[in-house]
Amino acid sequence: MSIPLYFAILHNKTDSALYETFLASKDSLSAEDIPLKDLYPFIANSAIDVIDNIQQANQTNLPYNKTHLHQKVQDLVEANMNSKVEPNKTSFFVENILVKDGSNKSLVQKVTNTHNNPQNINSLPEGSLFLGTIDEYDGYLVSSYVTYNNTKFMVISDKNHVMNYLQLQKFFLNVHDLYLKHLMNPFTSAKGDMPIKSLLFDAKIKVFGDLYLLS
Amino acid sequence: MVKIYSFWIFDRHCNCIYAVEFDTDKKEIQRLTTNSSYMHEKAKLMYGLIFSMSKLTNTYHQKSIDYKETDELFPLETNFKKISTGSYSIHTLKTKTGLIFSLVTDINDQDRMEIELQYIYREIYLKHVTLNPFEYNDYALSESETKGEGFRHIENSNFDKDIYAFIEPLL
Amino acid sequence: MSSNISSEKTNESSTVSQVDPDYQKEIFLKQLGEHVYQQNMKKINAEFFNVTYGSFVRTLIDFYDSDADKCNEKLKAMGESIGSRLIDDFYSKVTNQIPRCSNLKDLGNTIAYVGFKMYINTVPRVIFDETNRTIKFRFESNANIFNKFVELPDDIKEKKLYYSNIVSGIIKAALAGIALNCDVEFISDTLLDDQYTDIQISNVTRIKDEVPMGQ
Amino acid sequence: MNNNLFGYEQDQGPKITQLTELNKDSSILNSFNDKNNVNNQSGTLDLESIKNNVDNGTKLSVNAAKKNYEEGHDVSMSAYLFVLLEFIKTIVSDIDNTNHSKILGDIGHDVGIRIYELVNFKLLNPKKSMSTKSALIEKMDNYKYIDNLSHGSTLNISQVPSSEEIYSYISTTTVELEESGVIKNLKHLSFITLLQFIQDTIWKYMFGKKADDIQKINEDDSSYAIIDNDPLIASLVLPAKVNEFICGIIKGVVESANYKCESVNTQILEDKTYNNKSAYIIKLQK
Repeated sequence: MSIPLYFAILHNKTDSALYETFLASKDSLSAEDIPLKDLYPFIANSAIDVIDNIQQANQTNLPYNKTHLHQKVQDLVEANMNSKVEPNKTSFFVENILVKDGSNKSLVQKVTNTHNNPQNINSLPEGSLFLGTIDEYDGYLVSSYVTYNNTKFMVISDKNHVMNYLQLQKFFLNVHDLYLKHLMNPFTSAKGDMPIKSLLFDAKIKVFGDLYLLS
Repeated sequence: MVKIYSFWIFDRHCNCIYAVEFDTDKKEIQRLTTNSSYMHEKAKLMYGLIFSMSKLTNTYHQKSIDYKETDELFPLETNFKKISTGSYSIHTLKTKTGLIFSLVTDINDQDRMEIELQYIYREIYLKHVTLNPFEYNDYALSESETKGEGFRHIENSNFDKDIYAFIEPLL
Repeated sequence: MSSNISSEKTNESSTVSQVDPDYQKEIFLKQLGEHVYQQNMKKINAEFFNVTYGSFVRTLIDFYDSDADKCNEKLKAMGESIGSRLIDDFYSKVTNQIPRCSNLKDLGNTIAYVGFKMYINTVPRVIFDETNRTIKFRFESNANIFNKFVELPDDIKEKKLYYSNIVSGIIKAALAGIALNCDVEFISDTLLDDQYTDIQISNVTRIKDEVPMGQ
Repeated sequence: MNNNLFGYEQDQGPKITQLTELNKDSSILNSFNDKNNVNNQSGTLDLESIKNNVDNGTKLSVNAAKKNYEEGHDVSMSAYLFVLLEFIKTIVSDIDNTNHSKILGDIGHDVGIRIYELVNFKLLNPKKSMSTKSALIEKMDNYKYIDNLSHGSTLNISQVPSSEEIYSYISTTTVELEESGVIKNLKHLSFITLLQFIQDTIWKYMFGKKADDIQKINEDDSSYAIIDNDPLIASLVLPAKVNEFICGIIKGVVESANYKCESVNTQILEDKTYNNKSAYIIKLQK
């Protein structure tokens, strides 16, 4: 019984969730018994800083501070979930996250642990929308995509879910197309941080998920 | 060269909304303003003449072609382009929206001042009055100001500037 | 009636001599509309127009705190202030090639083939109802460029806001400019889940030319 | 713990949007068959047209702006001006005649946010989405979605619509990715590239011609100016008001490109040849 993927769209300024859903294939678990079901939003939010740092790293090439992320997730966990999850289980693959090597050229390295994802994108162009797998938390991989106005799309998948990057990019691209139509609607409020309530939007995301990620 | 004596604009409420008279030898200009009663009188006379002439031309026009009663929504009508008397001639252009532009010039065999009037309508009037949302488009604001009783005029300095700039070389 | 522009075109269609004059006039109007649009009108991006109009309408709706009737009236009033100016702009751009309208059908065709084409580059279908003398302009679903990205929120949809009601005001005032008094209103709108967007002109009457006092 | 750090209240966790059970909800039926629903329009993003407009890169003079847009993708300038000037007049006289500049700026901001995302996405040039109406879509028009799942009890919130028709209908309206698989149109990493993007692509998208110049105003590179010799829509009656609207657009674009912008204001420059030459000065927050 595979664990369904968690997909979220997070607003650019307030980081509040515009849209969240689980993408499940036929044989996956049903909603109640997804382990750590209510931890997903926290993982998504904690990965936001990784994305911001990746973006800033390209522009102002600050040395990326790994411990900062580790500390942050720990605070999250202590603040709300102290009973369910042991914080020290967080393991961060160094090569997972942007590394600044000796020479000042910032090396954008996104090699994820090879055995799990056969197709690894070793160097994405700077400023690319698709950020690949940017974070790993206790067996869950966070892959992400950023639109031009910094709205973040995130997919949290289980470790043993084989992620094909080309399909993932197609999924994100179609979601970007849908999000654009939502944004272009004049009745979407200027701040644009109200959750997306359109049922058709929801149906289409699920079909794209099934089409690209699960098959 | 043609000599221009005066330039008039009438709207479809028979009001004169703009008039200017050129004294060619003294090169000084008199413009229709609210208090210049002399110009008001002249405007009434001018409109009376244009109105009766166009009614006359309509009757003759209807005689010329066997005018069968067409759809009463779209009556067949035409308008005169030029009347000349011994010493001067009046050129007019009536737009479909009922605006009448007319120039009073000295007697000349040059054919109608159609192009000049079209230019004034299409370039100057359109730019400064029609497309300017802060300018009236209908100068009769109430019922009492229609049928020739109106008193409002185009008070737009750019409009004056362009009209003089256009007519100055023709003086 | 034929002028230099379409002289060569009319001889082609004159070979099809048995075509009734009405249809021939329609072809001429169609060509005239396209010709005037290509030659005499400066162009701007349709989506830019659409987005600008959308943002302004939303501000209007916020100002009237989504009272649909007030918005409909306000849009119509603004349309009327535009229409009375637009008719002058129309005749100055069309110069003297426009054939004379001899009946209501001609009027409908002129507005559709020349008026709409010149200004918003779309040609609606004209439905002329002989008995009760009404003209209806029918826009297919995405032909009406105003509602390209628009999806009305539910509360406004129930209150029947006609999003592009400014057009009805424009037509009404433009016809008043050429001494034709009429009622123009939206019969249906695709944004309100109808099949087509229909604008109807009804009970057209002639405005008597004014006669100076004492005549 | 203030909540803006995480964007949500600490104790409740992030607001979870209510997850819809796709099959149970009957109102999905009409929105599915409703061809006018904005999400259904497959061909709305006409990716081709603006793409080759932007690519042909010919130096356009003002009156050459006529030829820039293709059939169906442009409207007449006077229609735009009529609507714009009328709305400005309504805002100035009816809605709020004290801070109407702020309102115009906000509306421009609204437009700027949308334009920045739209133009960039068009330049992302994924293969053109399926816009030709295929037989299948025709069939969809009169397809009545038979709701035979309503009796199913399992609360499987992420069950994909099982009916084959809807599934294939949606899968035909997807946006295809270039074979190369790497996304080409990248984000703007430095403010200069963004400025060039505004001068070139955004201006061409809006006015059919490039802006004439960009200048850095002071050394600590915190304020720049975009110079337009003959701004297309400001040249008529109300250059100041229309420029306020354009400033709003620029502010919207700069802010949605994730740069903090203090203010964008405009200045009409005296010039012998151009009487409406205006500079749009962008001040970034330090």
